[in-house]
Amino acid sequence: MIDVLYFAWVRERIGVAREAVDTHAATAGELVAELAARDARYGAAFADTSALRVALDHKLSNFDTPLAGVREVAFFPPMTGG
Amino acid sequence: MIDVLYFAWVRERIGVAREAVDTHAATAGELVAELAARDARYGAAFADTSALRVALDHKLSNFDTPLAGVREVAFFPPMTGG
Amino acid sequence: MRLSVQQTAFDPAAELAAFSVAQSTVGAEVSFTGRVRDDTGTLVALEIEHYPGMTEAAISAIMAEAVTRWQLAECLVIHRHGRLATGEAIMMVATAARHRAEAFAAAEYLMDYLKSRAPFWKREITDTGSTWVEAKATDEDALTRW
Amino acid sequence: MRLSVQQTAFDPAAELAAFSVAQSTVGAEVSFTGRVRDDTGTLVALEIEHYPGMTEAAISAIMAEAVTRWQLAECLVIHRHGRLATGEAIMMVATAARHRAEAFAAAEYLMDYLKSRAPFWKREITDTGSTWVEAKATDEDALTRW
Repeated sequence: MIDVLYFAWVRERIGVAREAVDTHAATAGELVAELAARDARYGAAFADTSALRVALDHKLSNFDTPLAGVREVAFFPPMTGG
Repeated sequence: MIDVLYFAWVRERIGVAREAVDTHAATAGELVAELAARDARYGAAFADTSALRVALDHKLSNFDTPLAGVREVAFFPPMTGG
Repeated sequence: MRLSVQQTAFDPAAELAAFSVAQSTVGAEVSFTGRVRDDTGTLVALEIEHYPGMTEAAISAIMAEAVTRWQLAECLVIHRHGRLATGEAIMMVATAARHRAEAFAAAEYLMDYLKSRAPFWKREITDTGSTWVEAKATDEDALTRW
Repeated sequence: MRLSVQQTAFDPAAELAAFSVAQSTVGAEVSFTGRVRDDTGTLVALEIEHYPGMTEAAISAIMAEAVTRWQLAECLVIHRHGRLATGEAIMMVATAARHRAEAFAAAEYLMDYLKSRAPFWKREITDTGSTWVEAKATDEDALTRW
């Protein structure tokens, strides 16, 4: 089980802010593919991964970074702070 | 007659802050040569004009700028504001 | 080094007063304040979402890097989340260093990284709806200068 | 646009509070404060001489250029003269613009020009004597970037 968080329009499209996901995905990219296959809301949110960022345990990461040992994955659009 | 002002170590070497000078110098450079010939204090202050700056009527200028119409000339070292 | 991620409003001038410590080796202090802008006169509010936990971790790392790189004597970041009105301060950074070049560079570095590497997302609320602010390519490009 | 050349001490935080005008088109404010530094622990005081009349003319021209070039909504320069103690604020600049890049660039421009083009001369007073601060070649070089 891994905690998956969504922010900004990713959260809006999926309709939840956080959920626990039972997965054997080896990378964030595999998790995205798994979720996108679930239903249309995930498909819409993950349609263009180039517009997405991923953080593993609070650390900005790549989609091919291994998920081994990770407790929390977050998906969100490019940040607009400052 | 032209008002001549001195600042910082130029003022200290010459020993006055301001004086009215009767001159027919055509440029600031000529005025420097005229004053330097007066006595040793001016000679010491004006020994190295590359270490000097000149302002004509409050405007930073060159030593070959004409003095025609100028009411106030100031000599000082490079500025150290800020 | 002080970081505050907060919902409540703050007064940049009061924060600057608290930031300015009398240290005989500090010759330069720079502050930056970012405010809610309304170019078209249609903004009702700006809403800022963030990722609690990651926000603090990301900004702390950026600040530590700035402190080391420019040998800052002090460094401050305040960033709000939640709902803000036009003119309100969104965030501020302040830096204290020996010379002006270091203080300016560190403040600009902090701003560039906060823009693109701290997990905040802005949404503009107008009378007719709401829009997520899109990240600018120029903000990402700004990071390449460091 | 406000310029003050003054002998009396000032509080940069209070000046920043007064500077921050609520304008819906201002998204970015930058402030810089320069303070008396004492690296060796031997400084008794810093004395600043200036050229009344030319000082105001020179700084006003620099400010007008910055306002035009970066379309500043507001611009402030305060510069002291006379005798200052370690830690005291020598001067400050503040700029307000639409975006951060303009506010930062204008503040750095003002600082670079104040350093080398405003008629101030600093003298360091120590227990053993006094020395006129020499202009740095790097300060003159800084102007070439604008």
